[in-house]
Amino acid sequence: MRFGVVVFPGSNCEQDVVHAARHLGFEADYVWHGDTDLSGFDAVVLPGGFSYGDYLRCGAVARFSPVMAEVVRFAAKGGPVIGICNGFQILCEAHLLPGALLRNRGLKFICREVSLRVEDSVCQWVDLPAGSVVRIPINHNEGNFICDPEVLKSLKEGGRIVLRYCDEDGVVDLDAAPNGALDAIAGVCNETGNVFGLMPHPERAVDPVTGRTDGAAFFGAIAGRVAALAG
Amino acid sequence: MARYVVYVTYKTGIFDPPGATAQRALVNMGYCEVGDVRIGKYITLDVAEGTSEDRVRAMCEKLLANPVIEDFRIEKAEG
Amino acid sequence: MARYVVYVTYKTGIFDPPGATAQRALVNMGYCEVGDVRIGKYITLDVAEGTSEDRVRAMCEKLLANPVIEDFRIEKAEG
Amino acid sequence: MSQPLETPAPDLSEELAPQLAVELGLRPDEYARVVEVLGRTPTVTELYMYSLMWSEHCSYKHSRKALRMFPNDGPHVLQGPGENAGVISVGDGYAVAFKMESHNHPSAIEPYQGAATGVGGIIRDIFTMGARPIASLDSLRFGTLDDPRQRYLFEGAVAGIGGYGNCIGVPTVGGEVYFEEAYAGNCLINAMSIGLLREENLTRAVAAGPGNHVLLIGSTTGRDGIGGASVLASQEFDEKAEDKRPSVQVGDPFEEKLLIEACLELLDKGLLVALGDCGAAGLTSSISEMASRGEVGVDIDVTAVPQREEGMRPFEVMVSESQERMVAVVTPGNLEAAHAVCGKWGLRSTVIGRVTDSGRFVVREGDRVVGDMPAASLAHDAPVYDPEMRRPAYLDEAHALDIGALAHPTDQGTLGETLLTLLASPNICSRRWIWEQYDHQVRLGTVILPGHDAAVIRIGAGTRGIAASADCNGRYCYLDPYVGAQIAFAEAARNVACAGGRPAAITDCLNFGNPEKPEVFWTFHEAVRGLADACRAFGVPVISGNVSFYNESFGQAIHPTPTVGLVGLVDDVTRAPGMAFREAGDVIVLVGETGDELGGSEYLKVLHGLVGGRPPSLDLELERDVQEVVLEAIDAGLVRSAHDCSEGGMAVALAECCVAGGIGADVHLEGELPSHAAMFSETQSRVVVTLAESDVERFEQMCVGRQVPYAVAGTVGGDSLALCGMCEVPLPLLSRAYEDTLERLVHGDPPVPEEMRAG
Ligand SMILES: Nc1ncnc2c1ncn2[C@@H]1O[C@H](COP(=O)(O)OP(=O)(O)O)[C@@H](O)[C@H]1O
Ligand SMILES: [Mg+2]
Repeated sequence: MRFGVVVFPGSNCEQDVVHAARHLGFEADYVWHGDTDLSGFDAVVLPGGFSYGDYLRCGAVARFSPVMAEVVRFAAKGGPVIGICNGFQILCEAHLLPGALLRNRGLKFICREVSLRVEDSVCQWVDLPAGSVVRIPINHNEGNFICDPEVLKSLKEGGRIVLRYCDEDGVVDLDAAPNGALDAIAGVCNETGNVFGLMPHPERAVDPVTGRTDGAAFFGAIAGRVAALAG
Repeated sequence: MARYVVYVTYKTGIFDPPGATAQRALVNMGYCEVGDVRIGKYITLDVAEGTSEDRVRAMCEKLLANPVIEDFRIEKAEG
Repeated sequence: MARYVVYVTYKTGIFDPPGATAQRALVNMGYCEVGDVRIGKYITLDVAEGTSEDRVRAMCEKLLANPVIEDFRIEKAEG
Repeated sequence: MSQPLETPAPDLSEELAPQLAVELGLRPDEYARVVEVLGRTPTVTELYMYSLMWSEHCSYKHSRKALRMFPNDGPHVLQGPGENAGVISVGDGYAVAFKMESHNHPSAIEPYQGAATGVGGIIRDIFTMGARPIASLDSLRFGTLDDPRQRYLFEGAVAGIGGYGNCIGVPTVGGEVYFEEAYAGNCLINAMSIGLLREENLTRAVAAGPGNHVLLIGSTTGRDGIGGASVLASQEFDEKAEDKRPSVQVGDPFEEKLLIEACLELLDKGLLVALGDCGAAGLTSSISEMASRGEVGVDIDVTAVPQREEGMRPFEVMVSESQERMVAVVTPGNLEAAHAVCGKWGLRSTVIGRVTDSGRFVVREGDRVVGDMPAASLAHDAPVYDPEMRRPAYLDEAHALDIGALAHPTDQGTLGETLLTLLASPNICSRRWIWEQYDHQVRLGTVILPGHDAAVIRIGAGTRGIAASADCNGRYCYLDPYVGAQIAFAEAARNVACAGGRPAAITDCLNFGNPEKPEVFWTFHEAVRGLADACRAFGVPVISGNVSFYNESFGQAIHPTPTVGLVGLVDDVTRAPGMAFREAGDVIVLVGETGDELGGSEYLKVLHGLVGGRPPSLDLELERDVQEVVLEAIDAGLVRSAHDCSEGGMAVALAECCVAGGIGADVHLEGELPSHAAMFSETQSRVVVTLAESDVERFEQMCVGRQVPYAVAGTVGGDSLALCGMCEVPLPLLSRAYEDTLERLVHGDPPVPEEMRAG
């Protein structure tokens, strides 16, 4: 299993993702935003950070990096793509995922571990039973997910809402997301479930020395999926 | 050099956190007459003489505005 | 309800990183005709009929603009 | 000193020059010295360059002598003061570089940008040494939060520190903040940064090799911050501050992030002879310091410098404090490759001059020479003063306060309420509201997060790490700068010890008023003496630091605030206990002994509105032994939790352990002291430790072995904090008082109404 972790100017979690993947026994290497070759990678990660300073709009400039055209092709062929935090914002700007991420409701950056409820979804990056609760840190200023009502409807019907913010017991208050996200949505995927965007940082919850390990499941799920396909 | 001015605003129905917070702050400061506050972008572009408005529109659609949440308006500034 | 429009821009000489970044991005995207880009705020304020421009100016000085680094201009919107 | 090659065309009359000199902050005698050094009337460019380089901020002319009291050497020290940052070895071939710096005056004008550019500046000092920044801390002081202006400064500064640090991917893992009237007119924003490097990659800003290129990397040069060094940082603050607004600088963290990556890659590939950052006094300071350290000359052409604005004069280019710029020295052979690395990261890189063997700093505009000075004279010939000092009269008055004569709570009800009042004091309550706005986890190294005594950061893949804490109680320093400074050191060391760290070295940021006032300078001298003695007693060197004088407004000086930033070495980060009580049944041992020491206490301030008496005394040997016991026990794997006792006393320390652990405790505070003293006295050298019952005996032996007083005082458990015979307070009340206060004080914002949301 080999993860390709894209490095945009201003990315700052790429080393963390590579460390986490390798810690879990997978291969992981960097992909420069100017490169256009994703061959040899089983999954692509758009890591967190502040690509192009998050100036203008988060992800707005990174979306035009040469590598993104290739990421679009990779995703179209069913290749697994995950966008974490800034990566999620880039996927939305690139229209690989619906909606957009606005300033947090309180206008404050939030770095905190949160509880997330795994929803019943088609997402290939998750193999935890629906309803399970994971604890993973969030770390963003623009995680306030929004989309228009029709899109929300299609997300619900298509099983494309992957994670929701909840309390320790897994209870979701649709209006109580720490960042104000619509329907407390923390992560969504595309129709086919191979493209996944989430605000929380699974790579920060992998190594027991620095806290919990709930984030490992996402790396494991997709690796299992890839191995299965490889037969 | 010619100058274009681009106004980028949230689509109606899109919640604008900075605007909402500014509105609350103003009311708390005693400006109770304030209703809705919306905060958009005011972008000035200096471009080579003869750059067409269509070029500028393309820049807006591609980069300066996000059609999912934003509308934009272009004006040619008087030189 | 009456509407005022406020334009907030960086004072001249104040560096505008977002503007500079947008400029570079546009050039990289092939819009080589783009020179300077500055990004300011475009604020629409809905206020009770009869609110004076002076009140609005006070709101700008106190909250909507940062007089240390920003200038602002107020316009009364028609309608 | 070789003769000038070309003398610049004079552009100042002998009458005008001295006047401009005064305007720029040079004293008449200093101006005379410039004329003497040059052997002629200086040009405008030269005068600007000297006035900045010889300003207090750049030359340390008032503090230099006193700073010689600090010990600078130690077994781990690879680089002491004098470079952009100090460096110590931490084992396995790793080293850490760290330094603390103030950005007080810019922040008082524009808190967000002032604090943000403060972080940017200290970060550049770190990667200039070849180190990758891995952690930051911030030490903040404001007036009290009932004043809207203070709330604005506080919110803005925190947002700025987060906005910058979060963007460049350096975790902000700790710090401190106090709210005190003394800082109302002059907030303090001190930022500390820590970087990691391989020992062999240690780089110094020493120019060499006549014929080599001087390369400017990063942002364009504008008029921002012109004269910042002298005008902003070296003059008292008063109504004139308003006029100084234009010199505010806007930070560009994205450019800085690219600079970090590009510079570390350049150094990694061995493409640079030297690297320096543009801080105060911009190109002038970075280039003159590099040149004089290397005993070479430089020849700079201002027209080669990429400029942000039209028609900038040569002096403006030379002293501009535009942010996010680095200066490198590159051999002709490596120039191509260096440009390539910068280009890859989307950074400008421009040759703006070359190294010469003349020892002179030549500035030209095209082929016109506008300045020609001995490079060393800018960097090192600034006058050194021996300011007059006088013990301030206020001290006797303050010490005379008879605390015993005050009305103190005695019954359980009021003692409990007093505990809650103290927990909710802005100087004690949880700082969660601050550090949740900071990315404190990026880089996956943060083992002990903010909220405990010291942050612990893992180094490399193993279990090795460092612990860091920034501390200073300005009230103690106001009442006794000598003892106060020692306590700042002791508390930082104690915080680090509670996290399993052995103190290795410190940096400092000495914030004081106007040194030309004998009373102010006395407090400065006493503080330096105290800090130096404490460092010696612990065998801990000072490897870097910063002095910020003229922290006054309308003639009123701040409390003397010698902030200490201490870094300790942790052998096994997995043993770092943290302060949270863990399991019911764990035994609580109080290490150290409580005295009746309420002078300068938070209790005295909050309950009686008084700042007076004498600060707690400090026995450095006892302090060291207490910390040794704690460290020995942590190394032995005995310690379940450890928390040092500071502001608010033992009752507050115990409450903090309960709140952090979400569990109560039953404690008996023995001794003859009256309840309020037993609970709230701020006696030093005390630590709250919890252990499994089976380990208590071993721990007691460790205490006895070092003759450290201790008391087995109670057990963890239940849902309230019960202080036998004094008070019992339910956990939820403790939590609410401790957790919610800061956010409530800053903005009791109502939640956003439903109808304002999308969908
Ligand atoms: N300005 C700040 N920025 C980041 N963390 C802070 C700040 N102020 C306090 N903290 C964190 O809050 C916790 C408590 O701070 P403090 O009361 O100063 O601890 P102590 O009394 O042990 O020095 C520490 O972990 C500290 O790092
Ligand atoms: Mg402590």
